[in-house]
Amino acid sequence: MAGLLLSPTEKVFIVHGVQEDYRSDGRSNIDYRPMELETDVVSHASGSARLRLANTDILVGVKTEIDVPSPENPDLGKIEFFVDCSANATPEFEGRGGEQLAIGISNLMQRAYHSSQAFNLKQLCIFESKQCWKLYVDILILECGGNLCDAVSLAVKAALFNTRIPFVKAALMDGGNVDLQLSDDPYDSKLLDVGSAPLQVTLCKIGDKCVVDPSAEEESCSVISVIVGITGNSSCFSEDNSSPDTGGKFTTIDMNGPGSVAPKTLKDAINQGRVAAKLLDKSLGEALLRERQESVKLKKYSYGFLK
Amino acid sequence: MTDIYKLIHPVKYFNDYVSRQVRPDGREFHEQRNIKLNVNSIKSADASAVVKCGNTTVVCGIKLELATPKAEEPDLGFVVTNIELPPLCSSKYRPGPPSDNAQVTSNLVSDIIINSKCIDLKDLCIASDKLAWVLYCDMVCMDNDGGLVDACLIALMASLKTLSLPTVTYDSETEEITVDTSVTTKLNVHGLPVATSFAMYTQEQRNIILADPSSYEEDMCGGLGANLIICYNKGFICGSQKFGGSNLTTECERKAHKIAKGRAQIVEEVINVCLKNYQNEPNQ
Amino acid sequence: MPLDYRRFNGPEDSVSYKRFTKDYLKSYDELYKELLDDNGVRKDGRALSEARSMCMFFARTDMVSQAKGSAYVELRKTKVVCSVFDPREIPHQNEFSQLGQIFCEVKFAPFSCPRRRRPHAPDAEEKALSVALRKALEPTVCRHLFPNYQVDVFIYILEHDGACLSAAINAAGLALADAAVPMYDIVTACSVAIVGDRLFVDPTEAEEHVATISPETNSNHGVITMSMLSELKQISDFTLIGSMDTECVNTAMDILEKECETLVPQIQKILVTNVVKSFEQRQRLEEEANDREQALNIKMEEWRKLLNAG
Amino acid sequence: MPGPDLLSSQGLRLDGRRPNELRRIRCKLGVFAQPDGSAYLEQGNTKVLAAVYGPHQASKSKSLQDGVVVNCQYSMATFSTGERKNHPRGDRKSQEMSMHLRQALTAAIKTELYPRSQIDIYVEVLQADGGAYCASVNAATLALIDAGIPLRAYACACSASMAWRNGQPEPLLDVGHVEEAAGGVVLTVASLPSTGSIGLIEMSHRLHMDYFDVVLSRAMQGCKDIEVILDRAVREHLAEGWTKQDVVVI
Repeated sequence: MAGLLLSPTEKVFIVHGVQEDYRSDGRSNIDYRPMELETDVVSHASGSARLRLANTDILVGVKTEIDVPSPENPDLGKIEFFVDCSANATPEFEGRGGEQLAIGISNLMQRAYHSSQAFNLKQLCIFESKQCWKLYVDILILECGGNLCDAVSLAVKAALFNTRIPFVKAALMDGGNVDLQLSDDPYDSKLLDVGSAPLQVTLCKIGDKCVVDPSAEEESCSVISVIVGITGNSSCFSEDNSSPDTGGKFTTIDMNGPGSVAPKTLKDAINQGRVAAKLLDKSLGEALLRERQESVKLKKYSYGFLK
Repeated sequence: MTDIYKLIHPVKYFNDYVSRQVRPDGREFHEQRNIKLNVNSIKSADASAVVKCGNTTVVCGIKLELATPKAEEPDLGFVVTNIELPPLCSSKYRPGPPSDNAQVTSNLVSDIIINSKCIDLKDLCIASDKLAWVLYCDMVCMDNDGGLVDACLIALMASLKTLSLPTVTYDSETEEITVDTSVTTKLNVHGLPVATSFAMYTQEQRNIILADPSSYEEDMCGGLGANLIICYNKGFICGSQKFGGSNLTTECERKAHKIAKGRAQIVEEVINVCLKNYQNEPNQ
Repeated sequence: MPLDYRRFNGPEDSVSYKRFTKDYLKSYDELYKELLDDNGVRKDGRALSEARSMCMFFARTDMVSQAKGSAYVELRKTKVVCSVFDPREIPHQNEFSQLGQIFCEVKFAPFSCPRRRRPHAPDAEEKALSVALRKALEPTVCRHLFPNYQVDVFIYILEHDGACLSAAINAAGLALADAAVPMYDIVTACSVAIVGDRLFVDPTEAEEHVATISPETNSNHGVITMSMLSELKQISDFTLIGSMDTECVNTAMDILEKECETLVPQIQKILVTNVVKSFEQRQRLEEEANDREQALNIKMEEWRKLLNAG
Repeated sequence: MPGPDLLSSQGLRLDGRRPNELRRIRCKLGVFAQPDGSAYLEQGNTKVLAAVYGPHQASKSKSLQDGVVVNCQYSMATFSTGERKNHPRGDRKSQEMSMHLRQALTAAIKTELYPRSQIDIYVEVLQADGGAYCASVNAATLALIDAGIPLRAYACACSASMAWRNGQPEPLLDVGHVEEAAGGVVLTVASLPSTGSIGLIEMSHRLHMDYFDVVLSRAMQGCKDIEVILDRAVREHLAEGWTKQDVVVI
């Protein structure tokens, strides 16, 4: 990460700590750092979320637009990810400096959401082969404190959970064109089914072991990390507990960094990632459901950045 | 040893050869390089050709599309020719949008195709003002060792000659389009423009023209590409361009025209033999 | 999209004629059925676990005369050209970089894809492939030997019939070796497409297409590409798209590891042939030079005699 | 010349404010850990984040012998406006905004203290609801203070518009998006209120000379009001900071 300088001794200290399963900030190798999550923070967006994971700060806004479906998939909607690395995070991102990183993350998100088992695009269809919703998921990275991919995937899932799509009141057929009338009432809208949306877990290889949620210091001690995207469990994200346990399937596996890994290490890492993702998904579901209940009872206090 | 000599004294190296009446690759001044041609090797394109003139390699692929004709020319289809000079073909090119050289070459080839009238755009119209064919012809240079325009034109003409169009029926009432790929008609190609590149060099008041120059020779003669390009179509001149290099004397010009005319016949023969072989292949 | 004024553009509304053919929109089941015949053999006659590289791998180095090193790889219909250029100083860089860099660019020919025409401007898929290629090559190149310099690796895909990333990695490995860039190990790559419980090794474009469409049921699907340094037993890059369970990933990894290893001797053979050929060529050149020198010496002798006599 | 009806018969504006009333300003210093200084500011529904890096060594090409180089970048989140923006920065409008920000802030910073150095100020608009420029200047001032960079005075920006009530001119303070869109005149002023000097004036649409002074003095009044709010926020932040930090250190 930018501007981070570690001496060789400091690096050795971190590596030895990981070997003993006791990291420099007191966590074990599979612990996440505490996070703060708030949804519905941007009023101009259909759905939004802000996630702060230690020093990593992500703001996600989802905007909806009406579009024409692609001819190959007339019954599917569209989803597009756009990542912007704000120069607030580091001066290196000024101008187009953050573009490389941004493209990398948006490609990864696009691939993770590719399968219909991760996110069903059929729910965005309005009128087959004529009109569909297009979701713009805009991700703004405000501060980088390590582990960007995980934080982005959590914030995106939370923002999509928060997204409301207006109901279509009437449709007028005019020749081959469809004219839609949308409901103006903000409460007259539907929520998206995002239970199965994937979460990404970065496993950073330090020494011979892998750790989840690496801090910026730990990231600089590692030459390779494995990123796994794992579908979520829908039952964690709905209020009735009747729906069956699903999820736990890999939608992406990717390696990041200039190094390489042995096949055995990779297998262990993806298993470790799956376990971590399951726990993470469960606690995200709980937090989001709790917040939704609070907002229904009008008890929710909006913090934004003022906390 | 010779490599180092060439690197340190490129001009002297070249002069030594030229003063002995021979070119660095052993050819005579008027001699051209071997041409190898292969058609329809790329199955994802509707027609394709690969041509090798010496080291210079160009691949041409044609993709067919349908579009509404322009309002001012309702009976004409489209031929869109582009030349791609990707960075892998020579260290002169960088990634990104096409360089000036690529644009100039692209324009040149497009002009030759339009001026030679080898494709009647009216043949590409299916329903007037409603539907017409678009021929996207992309020529990609895989290895640029001089004489680029020659190779591009050979590849383009060879692939145009193998192109057949599927049958399209257009229902003017319902505006419905149906395409039948099982029945195809061959595209009419009139004539065959062939370009020949020359590099011009002046040594001690002596004007020399080098036919079909390599990229090293082009560099030595001070051009970004060939200095003189003469285009013949079935025995008639259909284009002649000169870019930089030394002055062109009438004598040299006459000589160049003679070489170009002769080469046009050879290339025509090459294309015809290649197409005949292709049609006679049992698995086609 | 802004108009590209540097190229000739066709009409804006043009669409491929294939959209109006009868079998443009096929259902998932139809597409799936087309992949295999009744005996469970693939359309091109291969068994499920059979890679094209086994029978039809055609690769050669020394393809592009202007490049330092180059390679051409053909997996039946998939055709990939790669060229590598001399290291040059990293442009637009302020700080000194201890390690050399690899710059990769993957480009599809406009006519390379059977389904559509590719745009001239680089699209997201090309950028993603370039990044994947760079990650696959980085661990194998001895980058500390050319600090502050970058090696350019350019890939051009002439025809795309599946597994183009693995073909590109194999080609790049060959071209780097041809350009005499120091490397730790030979890098090889292979892909597998997963449709339900079937694994298609070294898939064609049609098989990849079916594997990336999501089925209605909750079955596994996806494409995995893995590149390996076989001698060092290290995975240099691993890309997965789709949705599948752990078991499936593990089986696919074992298969890919084996396939990558079988590729190594083939690549070694090509490299050895290349060395032998260039050695022979040099010998021939030297002989010719000697002959010339001798002829010259004889002539000199004659002249000297004439001079002495005259 | 009755423009659009910006004032009701009771003398209230479209969003229910009185003509001389600011929107609610809430702000916080030190929201991020990595930058040298950062601040968050909400002005009604306009929300802005600012971060300051530096002073640090200037890059060779920019370096000045006699003062610090102030480098500003104004960027708007793609979801910040009603219609989605395709590019967060780099378009003409944000380039212009970056320049205006630099002008206003250079006036406030004691540039002579840091020759051959550079200060980076990055402003990110999270939500735009009118007066994004004013909020950016105010947030950037707070971030500069958080970074401990010596200022001559608070740099504050405020906008004012013009409306008519019973035939009398009535300037409006702190223009919101609805009022901006209605097409009236918008006068934006960036100033150092405690010294009374003006760093930047920008006006859109046309305004009769006779009323210019009225509108300008209303905007200046707004700047003074904002200065009071910012000053209180800084004092509160510092008071908090003292107690918290010292306890931790001891």
